[in-house]
Amino acid sequence: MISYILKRIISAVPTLLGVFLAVFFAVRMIPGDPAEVMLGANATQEQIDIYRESHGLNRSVGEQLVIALKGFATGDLGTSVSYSRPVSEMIGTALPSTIELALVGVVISSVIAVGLGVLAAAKRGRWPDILINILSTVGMSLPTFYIGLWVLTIFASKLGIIPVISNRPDIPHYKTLIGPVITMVLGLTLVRTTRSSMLEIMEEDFIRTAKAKGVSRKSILFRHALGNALIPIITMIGYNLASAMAGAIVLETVFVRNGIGKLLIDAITVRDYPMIQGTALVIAALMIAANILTDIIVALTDPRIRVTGES
Amino acid sequence: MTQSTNTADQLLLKAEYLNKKFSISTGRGFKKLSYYAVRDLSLEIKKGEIFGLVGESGCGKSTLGSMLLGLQKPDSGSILFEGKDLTNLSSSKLKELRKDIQTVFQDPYDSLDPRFTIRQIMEEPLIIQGIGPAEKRTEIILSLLDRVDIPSDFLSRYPHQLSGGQRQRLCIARALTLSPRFLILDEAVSALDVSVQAQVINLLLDLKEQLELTYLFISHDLSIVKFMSDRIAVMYFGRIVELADKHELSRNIRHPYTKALFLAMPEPDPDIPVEVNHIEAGVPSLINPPGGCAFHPRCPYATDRCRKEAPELREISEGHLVACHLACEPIS
Amino acid sequence: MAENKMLRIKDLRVVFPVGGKQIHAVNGVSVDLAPGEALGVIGESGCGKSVTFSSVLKLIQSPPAMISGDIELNGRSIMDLPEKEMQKIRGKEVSMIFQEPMRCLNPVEKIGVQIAESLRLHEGMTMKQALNRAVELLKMVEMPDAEQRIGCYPHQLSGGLRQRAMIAIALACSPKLLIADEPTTALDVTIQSQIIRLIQKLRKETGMGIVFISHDMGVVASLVDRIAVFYAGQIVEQGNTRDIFRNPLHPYTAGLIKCIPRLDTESRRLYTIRGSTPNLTTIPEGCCFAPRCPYATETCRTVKPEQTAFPGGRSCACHHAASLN
Amino acid sequence: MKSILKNKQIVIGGVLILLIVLLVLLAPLITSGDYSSVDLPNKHLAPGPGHPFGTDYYGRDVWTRILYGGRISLSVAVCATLLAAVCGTLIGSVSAYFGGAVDFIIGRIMDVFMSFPMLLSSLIIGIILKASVRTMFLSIGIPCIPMFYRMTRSNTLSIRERGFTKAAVSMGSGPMRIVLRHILPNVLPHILVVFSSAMGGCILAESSLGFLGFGIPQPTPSWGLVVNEGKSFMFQCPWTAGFAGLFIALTVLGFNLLGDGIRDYLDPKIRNSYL
Repeated sequence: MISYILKRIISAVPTLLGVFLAVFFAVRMIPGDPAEVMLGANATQEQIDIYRESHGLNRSVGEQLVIALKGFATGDLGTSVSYSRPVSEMIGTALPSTIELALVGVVISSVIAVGLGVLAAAKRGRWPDILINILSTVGMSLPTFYIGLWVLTIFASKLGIIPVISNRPDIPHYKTLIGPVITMVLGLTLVRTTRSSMLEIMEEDFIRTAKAKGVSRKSILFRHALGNALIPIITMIGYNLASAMAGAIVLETVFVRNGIGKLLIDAITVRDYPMIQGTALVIAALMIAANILTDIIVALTDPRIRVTGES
Repeated sequence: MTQSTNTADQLLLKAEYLNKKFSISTGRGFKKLSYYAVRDLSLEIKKGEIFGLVGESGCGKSTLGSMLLGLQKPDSGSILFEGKDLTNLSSSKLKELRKDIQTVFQDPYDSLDPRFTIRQIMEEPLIIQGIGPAEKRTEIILSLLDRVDIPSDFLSRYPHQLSGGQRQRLCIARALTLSPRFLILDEAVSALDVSVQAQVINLLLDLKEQLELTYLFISHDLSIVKFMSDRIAVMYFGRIVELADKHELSRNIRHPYTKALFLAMPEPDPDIPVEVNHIEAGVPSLINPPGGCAFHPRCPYATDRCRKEAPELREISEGHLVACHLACEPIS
Repeated sequence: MAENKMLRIKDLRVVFPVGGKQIHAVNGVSVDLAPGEALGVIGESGCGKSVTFSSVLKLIQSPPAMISGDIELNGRSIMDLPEKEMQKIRGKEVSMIFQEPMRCLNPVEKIGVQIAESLRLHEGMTMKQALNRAVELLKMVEMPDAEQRIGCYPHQLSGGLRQRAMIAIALACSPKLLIADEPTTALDVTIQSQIIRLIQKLRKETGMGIVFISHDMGVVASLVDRIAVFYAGQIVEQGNTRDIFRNPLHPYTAGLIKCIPRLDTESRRLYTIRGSTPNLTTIPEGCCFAPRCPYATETCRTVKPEQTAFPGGRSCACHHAASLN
Repeated sequence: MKSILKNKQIVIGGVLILLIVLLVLLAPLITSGDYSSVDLPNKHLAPGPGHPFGTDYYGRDVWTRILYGGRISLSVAVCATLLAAVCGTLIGSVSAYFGGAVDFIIGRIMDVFMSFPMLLSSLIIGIILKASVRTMFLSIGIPCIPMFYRMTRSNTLSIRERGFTKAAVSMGSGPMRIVLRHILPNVLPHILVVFSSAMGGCILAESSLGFLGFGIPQPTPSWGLVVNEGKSFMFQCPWTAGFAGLFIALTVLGFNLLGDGIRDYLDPKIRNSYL
C-alpha cells in the first residue's frame, strides 16, 4: 500500500512539471515585452533592466526556464505588481480560506447529495426518485454564479442572515461560509452519480446472492450496494473537491470573500501577471493534490487495489 | 524436434519455437511481471486435416491462434505458411496472404459490426482485397449465404435481427468469402446452444470436404475436439504436452494431464460416474510458474526429476509426441 | 397428494414486459420435488429454467414481471408471503448458487464475513461464532487453508475456490434445498468435475434436496435422480435419470442426447435439431417444438400437447410420445 | 427511430433547445430589434407591457438584449464545441490506435491540461488572445478538448478489442479503414452524448466568463455580458441578471437532458432488468 501511495505521488511529478511549463510558456505568449508584462506599466527602465538581468531575459529560453524553475522549487513566485509584495506570501494568506471553503462545502454538499442519491435509488421510479431527479438535473444546469446571486439576494439582501460582502474584518468568520456553502449544496452535483452507481450495483450478481441469503432490503441497500457504490462516489467527491478550487473563483467573486480565486480575478483585472502566474500554478497544484488524495482513499476503500494477488 | 511428416509439400503450416510473453502491472511497486502465454511451441499442420487444439482457460491456445492468424507477432520463432514466414512479411505480402488464412471467433455477437448490414459484412473482405466488380461480389456472397443456409433476403438485415446460430453461420460465410485454404476456428461453437452447436459442427465438416479446407480447431471441450479433429494437441501452460492422432490418443494416453482431461469430461450417461480425478485443485500461477515440468504440482506421478527438469516433447511412437519424463509406459 | 413434497410448483407462468412486447419466459410449468431428492433441470438458454427456480426464492422482481401459478414449500404457498417472511426462507430453508462465482461474491467483503452474514441473520450467531463456523464450512467444501481463507477477498481466490466459497455460503444454515444454477458452466473441466463431486458428497452428508440447473446433459447425468427437460418456457419431459437417457420419450430430449458428441463417437456427422430456439413473444398455438420436430403432424401444429403420465413416474408433453417408442 | 421519441429526456431536452433556438433566430421579428440605444429615463423598469423582461441600467430592453445575446452565446458555444469535438476526437483516436509512446506523450499532455480547471484555462487563454467575439470560442473550446479526447480514447480502445475489428484486420484491412469504417461509426453515438453536455458546458463557461467580467466585451450583447451588467443591481432589480440566467439555465438544461437521454437510449441496461 505504501508503495502504491509513493507510486501515485511520484507519477504526479511529471504532471506538476508540465503544469509549470504550461504556465511558463503561457505567460510568455502574452503579447508584449516579458519584463514590462511582469513589472506592469508603471515600472521604471531601471527596474526593467534589473528584472531582465535577474530572470535572464537576455539569455536563452532554456536558461530562463532554469531560473524560473529554481524560483518555483524554492517557493519564489515573484513579486505582485499591484501589491508590491511577494506572490507566495499573498497566496499563503489567501489559501487557507479557499481550502476551508472547498473542504467544508464539499463535505456538507456530499453528505446531503449522497443521502438524496441513496433515497432516490431506494425509491426508484416512485415520486421521491422522480422529484430528486428533477431537482438534481435542474441544479446541475444552473450556473454557479446564478445560484450564488440568488442566495445572496435572498439570504443577504432580503433576510439579512449573511453579509453582502464577506471580506470585512468585522464579520464573524463562520458567516462568510454560509452563502458559498448553500450555493454548493444547491448545485446537487453528486446526487445523480450516487443514484446511478447504486442502481448499477443493484444489478450486479452479488446483490442477487445477498438476496438469496435472506438479507433484508435495507441491509442490501446500505451494506452491499452502498459499500460498493462508495468507490465511484469517493472518486466523484474527489473530483468535486478538485473542481471546488475552480468553483472558488466564482464563489469568492459572488460573495466577495478573500481567497485564492478572488486573488486571481483581481490580478487579471489589473493585469498583475506574476500574481496570475502564481495563483494559476497553485490552483493546478491543488487539483493534482486533490486527485492524488482521492486515488489513495479509493485504494484504501477498494480491497482489489489494497490487497493484490494471492502470493 | 522432429514431427513425422511424409513429404514437405503436404505441409500447410509449420510453426517453430514460438514464444509470446505478456507483462502485467502488479499494482505493487513499479515492477511489471511477465509470463509466457506460449513457450517454445512447435507444431505442423498438414494440408486437408483438422488439427485440434485443446486446453483449459489461460493455457495459451487463443494466443497461439492469433499468432498463426498474424494478429499478434510472436516474440521469437517462425511461422511458415507454405514456406512463407508470416512473422516477417511486408505488409502488402501479408495482406495477400490473409486471403488464405481466415478465422471464426467464439462470440458471434461480438464479431459482427452492429452497424453493418449482412451484405456489408459479407462484402467487406472482398472490398478490402479489391475483388470485384459489384456483380461478381454479389454472386460470391449469394452463393456463400446459400451454402451456410442463410436466406438471401436477409442481405439488408442487421446482425441483431439474427439468432445466435445464424450469426455464427454468417461469420463462417464471411471467413469463406476470400476462398481461404486454412481456417482457424477459435472456440467457434462454444458460445452456441447445444441444439444449434451440432448444426454448425456439421456445417463446418461439410464445408471442409466441399472446399478442401484445412482447420485449426481450438476448444476447451475435449469431446468436440475429439469428434472434429484428425490430430489433437493438448496444451498446458503455454506448451503442447501431448500430440497424437485422435485414435491413438483415445487408445494410448501418455500424459497425466491428458488423462485428467479425459476423465473430467462429464459423459452424458448416468452409468458412467464422474471420475474422481486425481489432479489437485490449484492451477499454479502464471507469473510464478513451477520449476521443472509445469504440471508437476498437480501430477500424482511426479518424481524429483519432474520437479527439476522440464520435459521435452518427444516422439514415443509414430506421430505420437509427449512431454513427460514418465511417458515410456501408458498410464493405467 | 399421497407423498409429502418439499417443493411443488403448479402451473407457473412468468411474463416480462420488454419494450411494449411480452416475453413469456415461463409458460405453465409444474414440477415437484420430494425431500432429499436431486432434480436435474436441462434446457438451452432462454428456456425458462433459471427463471422458474429463481421464482422459488421470489428473486424475480414483480412488478414489472407478472407471475402466476402456485409455488409451495413444505406445503405452504409462498406466492402471497410478505417479503419479511421470504427473507426467513431464503438462505435458511432454500439456498441458491449461481453461474459466475466472481460476480456473485461481494468484491469488497472478506469471504468469511460473507459466509458469516447468513449465520448471523438466521442462526443469531455473534460475529465470532459465525466466523468459527465459517472455517468449518470452508473445510466442509474442501477449501485448502480454510483458516487463512476466511480473511481473503474474492479476487484473491481462483475460480474453483470461489465456487467452493459460494457453496459454503449457501450451505451455511443447512438448507433443506439447494438450487444450483449452472454452477460449473464458467469453470474449467478439471475444476468442474471436482465441484460436481463435491456437491455429490455434500448431498450424501447433509441429505438436502438439490435442483441442479444445467444446459449440459453430461454434467447432471451422474448427479441427479430425476431430470426435467425445459423447452420454450415449458417442461417437455420428466422422468428418472436412467429412463431419460436410455429411453427418451420426447423428440427434443432424444435430439439433445444425440446431438452432443461423446468421447467414443466414431461417426463423422452429428445428429441435429433443425431450426433455432423460438422467441418467446408469442405462445405458439400447438406444440412449442413442432416447428423443429421431425415427427410433427398437423395435430402438433394446432393442438397443444398436455403432460401425460407414463409408467415409472414419467411424464411427457408430446402427442406422439407413445407411438415413437 | 420511433423509440428515440419514447425517451422523455430526449424529447423534453430537444423541444427546449428547439424553442430557444427558434426564439433567438426570430429575434428581429419578436423584439424591437434595438438592443443598444440608451434610454436613461426608462432605466430599471420592472417587467411590464412593452418590456416583458424590464429594462436595464441604461434603459435598454432586456428581452431584446437576451434574445440577441443568445445569437452570440449560442454561436460561440457551437463553434467552441465543434472545435473541441474535432480536435479531441482526432487526438483521442490517434492516441488509442497507435498506442505506445504516442499514446503516452499525448496522455501526459492531457493530464497537464486537465490539471487546470476549465474556467482557469479559459481565463488564461483569454488573456493571451485578448478576449473578443472572434477569439472567445477558442478560450472556451480548447479547455473542452480533454473531454472528447478521454471519451474517444477509451471507446476506441474497447472497440479495437472487439471481434469485428479483429476480423477486419485478419481480412487485410489497414488502420485507416478500421478507424473510419469500424471505430468512428461505433464511437459516434458516444461523441453525441459528450457533444450535448459540452454544449451545455460551453454556454456555462461563456456566461461565467462574462459574469467575472472577462467575457465577450461590449457592445455586442451576449448572455454573459447581460448577466455581468445586471449583477450589480441584483438586489434592486433582479430581472436583468435573473432572466438572462434563466435563459442560460434552460438552454443548459436542454442540452443536459438531451445528453442524458441519448446515453440512456444507447445503454438501456438500467432500464430493462428485473432481478
